[in-house]
Amino acid sequence: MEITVHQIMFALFSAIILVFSVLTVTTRRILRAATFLLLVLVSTAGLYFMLNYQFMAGVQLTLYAGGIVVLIIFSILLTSHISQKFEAVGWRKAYFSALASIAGAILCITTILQHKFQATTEAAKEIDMKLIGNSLLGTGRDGYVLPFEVISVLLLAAMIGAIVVAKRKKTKE
Amino acid sequence: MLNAGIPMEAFLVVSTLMFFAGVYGFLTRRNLITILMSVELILNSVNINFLVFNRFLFPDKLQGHFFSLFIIAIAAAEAAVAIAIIINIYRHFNTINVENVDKMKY
Amino acid sequence: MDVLSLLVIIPTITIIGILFTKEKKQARLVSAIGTGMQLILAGILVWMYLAERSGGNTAQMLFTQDYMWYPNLNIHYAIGVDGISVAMIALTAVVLFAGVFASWEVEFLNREFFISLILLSTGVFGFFISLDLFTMFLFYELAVIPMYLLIGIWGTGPKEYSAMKLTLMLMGGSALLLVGLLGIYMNSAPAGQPLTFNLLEIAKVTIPIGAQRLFFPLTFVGFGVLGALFPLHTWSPDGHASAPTAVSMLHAGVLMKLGGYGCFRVAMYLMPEAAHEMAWIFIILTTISVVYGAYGAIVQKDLKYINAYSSVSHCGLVIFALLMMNKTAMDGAILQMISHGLMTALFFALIGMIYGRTHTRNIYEMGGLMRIIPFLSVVYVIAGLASLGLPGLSGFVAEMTVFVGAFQHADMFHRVATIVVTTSIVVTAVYILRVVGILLLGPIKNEEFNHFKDASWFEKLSTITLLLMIAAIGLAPLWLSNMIQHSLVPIIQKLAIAPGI
Amino acid sequence: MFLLLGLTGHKMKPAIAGIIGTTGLFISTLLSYITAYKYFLVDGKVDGVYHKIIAFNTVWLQLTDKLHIDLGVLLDPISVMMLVVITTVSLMVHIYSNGYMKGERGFHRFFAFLGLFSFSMLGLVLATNIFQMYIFWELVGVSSFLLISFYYEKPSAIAAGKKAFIVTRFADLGFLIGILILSYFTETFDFVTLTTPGCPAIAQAAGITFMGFSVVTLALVLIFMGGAGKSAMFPLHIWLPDAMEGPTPVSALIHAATMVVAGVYLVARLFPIFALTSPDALTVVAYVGGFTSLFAAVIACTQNDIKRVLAYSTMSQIGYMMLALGVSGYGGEEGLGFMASNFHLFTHAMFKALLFLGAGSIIHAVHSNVMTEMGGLRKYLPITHITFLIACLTIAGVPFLSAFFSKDEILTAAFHHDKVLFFVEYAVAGLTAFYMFRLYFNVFWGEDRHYHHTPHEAPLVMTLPLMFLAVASIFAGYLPFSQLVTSDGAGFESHLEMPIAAASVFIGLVGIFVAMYMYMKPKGAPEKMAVTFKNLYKWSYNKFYMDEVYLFVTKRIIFAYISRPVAWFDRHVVDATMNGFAWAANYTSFHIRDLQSGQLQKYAFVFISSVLILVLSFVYLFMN
Amino acid sequence: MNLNSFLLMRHEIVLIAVALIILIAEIFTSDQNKGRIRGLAVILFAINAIIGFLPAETGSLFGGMYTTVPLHIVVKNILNIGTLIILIQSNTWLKSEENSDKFPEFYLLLISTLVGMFYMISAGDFLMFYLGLELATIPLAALVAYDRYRNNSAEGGIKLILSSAFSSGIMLYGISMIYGMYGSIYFDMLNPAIAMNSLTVLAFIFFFAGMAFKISLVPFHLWAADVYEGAPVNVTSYLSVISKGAAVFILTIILFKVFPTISDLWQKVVWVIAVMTMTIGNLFAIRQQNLKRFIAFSSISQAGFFLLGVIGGNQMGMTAIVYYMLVYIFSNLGVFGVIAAISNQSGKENIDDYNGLYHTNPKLSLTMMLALFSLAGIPPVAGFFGKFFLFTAAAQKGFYILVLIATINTIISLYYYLLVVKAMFINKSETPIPYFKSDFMTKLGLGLCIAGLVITGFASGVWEMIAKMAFGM
Repeated sequence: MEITVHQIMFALFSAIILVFSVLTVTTRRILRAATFLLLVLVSTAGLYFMLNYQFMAGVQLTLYAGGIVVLIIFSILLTSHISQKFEAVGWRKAYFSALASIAGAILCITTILQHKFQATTEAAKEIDMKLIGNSLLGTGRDGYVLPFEVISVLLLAAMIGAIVVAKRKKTKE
Repeated sequence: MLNAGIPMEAFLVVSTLMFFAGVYGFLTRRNLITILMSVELILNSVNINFLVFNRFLFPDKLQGHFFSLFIIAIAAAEAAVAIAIIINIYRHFNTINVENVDKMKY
Repeated sequence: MDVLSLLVIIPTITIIGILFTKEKKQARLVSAIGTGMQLILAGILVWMYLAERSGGNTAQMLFTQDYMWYPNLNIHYAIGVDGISVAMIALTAVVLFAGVFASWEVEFLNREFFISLILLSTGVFGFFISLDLFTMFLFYELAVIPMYLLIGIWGTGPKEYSAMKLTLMLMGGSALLLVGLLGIYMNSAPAGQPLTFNLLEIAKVTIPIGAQRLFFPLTFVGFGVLGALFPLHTWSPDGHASAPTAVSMLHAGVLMKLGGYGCFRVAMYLMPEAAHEMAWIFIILTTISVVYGAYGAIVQKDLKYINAYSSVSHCGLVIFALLMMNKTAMDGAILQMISHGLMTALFFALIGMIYGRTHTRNIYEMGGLMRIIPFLSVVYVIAGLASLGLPGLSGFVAEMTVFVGAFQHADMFHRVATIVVTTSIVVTAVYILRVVGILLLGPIKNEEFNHFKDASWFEKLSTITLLLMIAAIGLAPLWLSNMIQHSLVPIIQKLAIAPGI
Repeated sequence: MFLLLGLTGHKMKPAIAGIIGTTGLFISTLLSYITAYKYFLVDGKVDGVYHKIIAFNTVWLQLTDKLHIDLGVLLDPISVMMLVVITTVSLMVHIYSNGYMKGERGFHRFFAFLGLFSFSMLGLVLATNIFQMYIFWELVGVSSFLLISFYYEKPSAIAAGKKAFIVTRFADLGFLIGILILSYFTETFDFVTLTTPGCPAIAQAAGITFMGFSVVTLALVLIFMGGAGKSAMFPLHIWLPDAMEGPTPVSALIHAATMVVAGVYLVARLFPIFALTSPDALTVVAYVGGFTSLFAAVIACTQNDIKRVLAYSTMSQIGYMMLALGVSGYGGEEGLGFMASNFHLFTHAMFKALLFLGAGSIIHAVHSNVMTEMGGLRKYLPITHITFLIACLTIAGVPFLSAFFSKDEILTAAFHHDKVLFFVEYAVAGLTAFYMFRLYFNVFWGEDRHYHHTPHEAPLVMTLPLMFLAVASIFAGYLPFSQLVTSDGAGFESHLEMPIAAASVFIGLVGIFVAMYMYMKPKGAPEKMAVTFKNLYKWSYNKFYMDEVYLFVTKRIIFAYISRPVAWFDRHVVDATMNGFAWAANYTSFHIRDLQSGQLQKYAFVFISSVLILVLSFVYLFMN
Repeated sequence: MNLNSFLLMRHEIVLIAVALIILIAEIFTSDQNKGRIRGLAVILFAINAIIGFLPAETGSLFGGMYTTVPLHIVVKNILNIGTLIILIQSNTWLKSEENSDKFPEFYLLLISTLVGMFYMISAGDFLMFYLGLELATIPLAALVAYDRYRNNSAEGGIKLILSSAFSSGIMLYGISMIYGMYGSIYFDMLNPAIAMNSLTVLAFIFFFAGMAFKISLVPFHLWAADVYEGAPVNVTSYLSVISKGAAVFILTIILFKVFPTISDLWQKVVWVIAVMTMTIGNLFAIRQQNLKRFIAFSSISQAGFFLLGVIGGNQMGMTAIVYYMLVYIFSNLGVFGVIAAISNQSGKENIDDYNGLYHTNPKLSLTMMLALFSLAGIPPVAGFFGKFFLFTAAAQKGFYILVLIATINTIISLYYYLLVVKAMFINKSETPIPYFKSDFMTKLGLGLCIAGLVITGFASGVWEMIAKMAFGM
């Protein structure tokens, strides 16, 4: 079996994702962690492109990479020194956590690999913006207007919540 | 298909590993913000799952696709509130080390 | 309104009445009136019952009423009485009445005291009139829980510990019971027909033997805890010792009877096959209970402990007799319940009164009370004699019926057990006389005791009421025995149909 | 017909004063005499046999379909005889007590108890069924307890009462179990049914054996145990001497004349079953009786307390009666022992009551009941002296006094039945004469002691009963008992067997003379004797240490090795287990608290590992 | 699809409307008049609750994403009632100085979480379910951290939001697997398709863990105690009552609607979890001193009792759950009402502080006692009936051992409830909480609870109504 470009791309993205995922959760410098996270998220967007989900890839880049990571970096700047290095994780904690994670990963992966997913019988659909738009505002089956509205309530509530929590004391002057 | 020749399971393995990397991070990181980052990793891996399934197995409906879309939105909202609280914590505790946030126990 | 529901309604009204009282005197007056009415009502009920029976009404339960409560689960508020319940109701009314007078001088939070006391009695009355297992269980728990406050607030000694222990153990019993009842309910009707909690309905079907094997012990032990079944009796000494007078009276006198009553009315009546099969286990336990309680009582120093152990012994006899499953023995068991109820109530009343004067219950710190408080002492002696089974008092009638009945059992094992159990009468004599000897007779141990006054009018009223009942049953037991035996017939029949071991 | 139930009224009567009590009893006595008169003489025999008459019977408690406890009145020769004995002695005691108890605290109480006792005793003898008998048996026990502990501030009196009650209660346990066994197999309590010769129920039950014994024998032996308890047979006798702590009239009434013979009465009542079905049981009765009479007589020789001497003498005499029953056969001549026993019961009641009342009179005068503090009283207490002497002579079996006849009948019966028992009884007759006269001489002869005040004769209310009883003691022996009270109701001719009578008179006289030699004038002979037979004396003086054995059993074994461990076990094992559950809950609660560490990451760790464990276990649970 | 069919979503729409009115009112009222918003909010909410009772149609909307059946309506109404009581109870607390600048947000956040729950209840697919879940969680975290001036509050908030994010991550992983295997997120499509295999087991358990987290079932409960303790009292009551009740109900309907084909599996899981939850919750509760924490553990163990209804897996179980939810709302809110009243008055939250309370504040003590007895399942208060029916439901399926364990656990729970009763009635105190007069709102809130406790049990109509609805499911 020859190695296709896609396979190479996949290998690349996967490698980035895996390596930087691990680095994100192990590095002792917080800003680096944020950067690594960004890399992971971007490579994930790459995967989405490979899957032909351009819209999702775009959302991933803008919302995740652009929004959340920036938010995180801001808060890091608010709460930490950039050069701050964490103390090493206590070995017991690291050991047991690693054990749990690895065991979990092995368990999940073996289970997944054992399982025979039903092969697809459906024709692939070209996903264009129009379809996405229609679906998002559709009211029938596979229409997502209700979630769309609900998430707007959610965002509103989250916003209010964030404000309530983060609001400073009124100065009593 | 752009993904020709790549088995679906490979994606799933990657996402699962990412998932558990996130879990590991959640379990070990000291800084509340890095914990939040770990959560993002977890959610991200789930997103990959949804999209992969959608693409490989059920391409004619966009259920997985939209699911991950909403997950991203929610992740954002969650992050916003979480960060607000973290900042609040920082004000009270003057640290955001998770191990110090244990005033209530037993 | 039917007469039976009135039994529950009057206490409720009394409670509400007490809520509106302002003064201590009013509160106890209202309680006295309420319980007095209850006593009269119980008397009327006995009379009505006898009238019905002599009028030729042979239904198993009289005065039945049935209101649908939860149609969906087929839970009813179903009530009715037979001779046994009538007797128990009368017992309760008497003890309650005496109890109110015995606690005439409760000062601390007296409204609350009477409310809890009467609430407890409501549970008891409700239990005895219930034909529906659900309502029965409801009233059962209702009767148990006020004990906690009654002991905890108004008790003496390590009252909090005792109250907690008593409540938890009894509720533990009811936990088992609940499972048992649910098991009965689930098997209460053949497949396809609506399940029922109604006692009489369930009695018509035969619960599958497999289910019986599972639920009989649960139900029996569940009730048995309240009946002080060895080795689950340990709440009894502590609880009784710490409880205030009226509560000890009501608890030992009546509440413990709920256990015995439930044992045969529910466990044995509905699950006769398993009852036959497992009787031997419980016979051994109760035999131990009877002898053990009696021996345990010999060396106690605290008056209430003595009486509590004696209750263990006597209540053990109740269950022992029930397990013999013949008419005479069961008749004896019920007589024993009533007799023990009366005399133990009397005992506790007296102990309370003595304690109220001496402020100690340690028998070695007292002596010669006969000279100082002759009335109470004489009553104490009579109660003691009743307890050790003197003919002419109720204890004898009950015990002899039990012994003769139990001995009629064809099985050698049962007869040997009976003989072992009869030895308790000697031991009983030993501890009763020991107490009487140390406590009442002999020289006066403490000079201060000379100032005591003998019983006041309400104390006399309280004790004499009980005494009269004890003597009445002791002298003319036949009417009561007949009333009980008649009502036992359906239960015996059901037990008899079931195959033996 | 006989209105005997009117007697029941007694108990209800609070006996506010002795007069009421006495009057009441006087009426009962009259009634019982009338009854006896009508029963024996007016109604007389039918077909040569005294029939059992059920005067009155009502169901008191229905037990099973066949078993029911009745309350009723059964009249037959023995019950009528007992009726006479009880009312007579009781009346005497009532009268006597009016004087004796004068000024005592609780005078009413005393009469109330006496009334209760008389009522119970009458109920006992008139019982139509064995359960009624048991009922009154218990009541008798209680009233005895009450009377013994009459001086309730005296610890020894309380202890004695307690002992009496508990020991008899223990014996009653045997009685009860006996009843249970008997009734289980025969399905009746009724005396008439049970004692009809050849009763089918008994016959059928007799065939059933248990551990090698006929159940009837077993039952009868157990029932006899009850009787032995009440009648103070060895080894259940220990309560009787102590019971002398009660007021003396009580001793006279209960512990001499009436209650203690209840055991004899019980055996007599069930005699047909004993005799016809279960000779083994009867043998037990005989030997227990024989042994007790010897045993008690030996002890009586060494006691110093006059009431105790009398108490042991009572035991000894009752042993006689038991023995007589034991050696008796059923019907006609064979039933000589039965007749003799009842005869002796009758005479004994008279003279023993007399002895006790006399002793009471002495005590009343001297304020002591220790023999060594008495002496030379004959001058001070003439009436008492005479009557006491008559009684002593009677008991010693001096010819032509009442006991001479009854005792000789017993010896005759024993002689024909069992030579061993005969010689035992023969020896006892001698000992009896000896210890009675030891008592007599010590008290009424010998030197004067220093009394606090000069002893004086008791008032008339006290001496009158003495005199009456003295007369009765002398002449009771001339009643034609063999015609009236026999095992089968039919009369027979009894006659003295001269050799036996002569021998017994001889041994009695020997006893009297030995006593006279030793005690009439103080010569130190008793001390010498005591030294010579040192061990025997010591053992006898200490009542063969029976009390100690009992104490050991009760205090050491029951208290220390049963009750205390039970109480301990209850607290520290059963209760501790219950508390243990609570403790375990708390303990666990404390030790799992680290689960809730407040550390977010630990929570997450628990979370994820729980998920994984669940997955792992359920995947493998379901895949296999 | 027409306008009328939107009325199916009446509950949610009215709630959102209420929230918006409050928001607008906040914007347009001056600082002096802001206090009136409290009254307005309560009144509006009361109106909302009443509207909820109007007869409604049933059906589904948005291609099955939103469904409503009578039972949903009942549950929503019950939650409405509970929330109303909480709003009434929180009035006093919101009046305090420290909350003056932000109390309208309290209403907004609370109502939005309720909306989230309603959507969860009515969800017809996993997406709506997930959105509802998050909507019910994220603002709640803000509410927990609402009390800005207390460390505990912030700590509770962060613990809640992070662990809920973690748990929803795990749950989503499970959902994604289910989607991967069966190709749909719609419940009605999944229902027949789901079959037993190891990946399904894995996915189910991941999903279940997420739900268990929400209900705070052992061993996914650890956040609960800390969060409950940290949160302001009224938020705690909301968390432990409304949030938990809704989650239990949702878990049940999802188990019934989505996973009936693998009921063998989940019955076993639920069995294990129920036993652990009841027992461990109780064991922890025994030794708590802080009443909020105490109630936190007690409500953990109560959640275990709910599972008895879940495991029954039939209408009876469903009815029992809903019924018990109602009872539980009244009982727990009764307890919380008292705790809140006392906490507002004196700031005391420890059991020892309650010593001798009966002598100074008899009515509060009695309310507390009744509510605690109801929690313990003692007649004649409603808790007895509730528990009994739950046990019946489990027994009906033959889970007798589970019922036995549960009944034994009620004894343990009775023990610690009695400890509080003991403190109030029996213990003596040198410095008891002095007598105080509660304001109208507190009285109203407690009065409603008491009435509910007393009436719910004896009036069998409540049960019958729920039963009828449940059978319609």
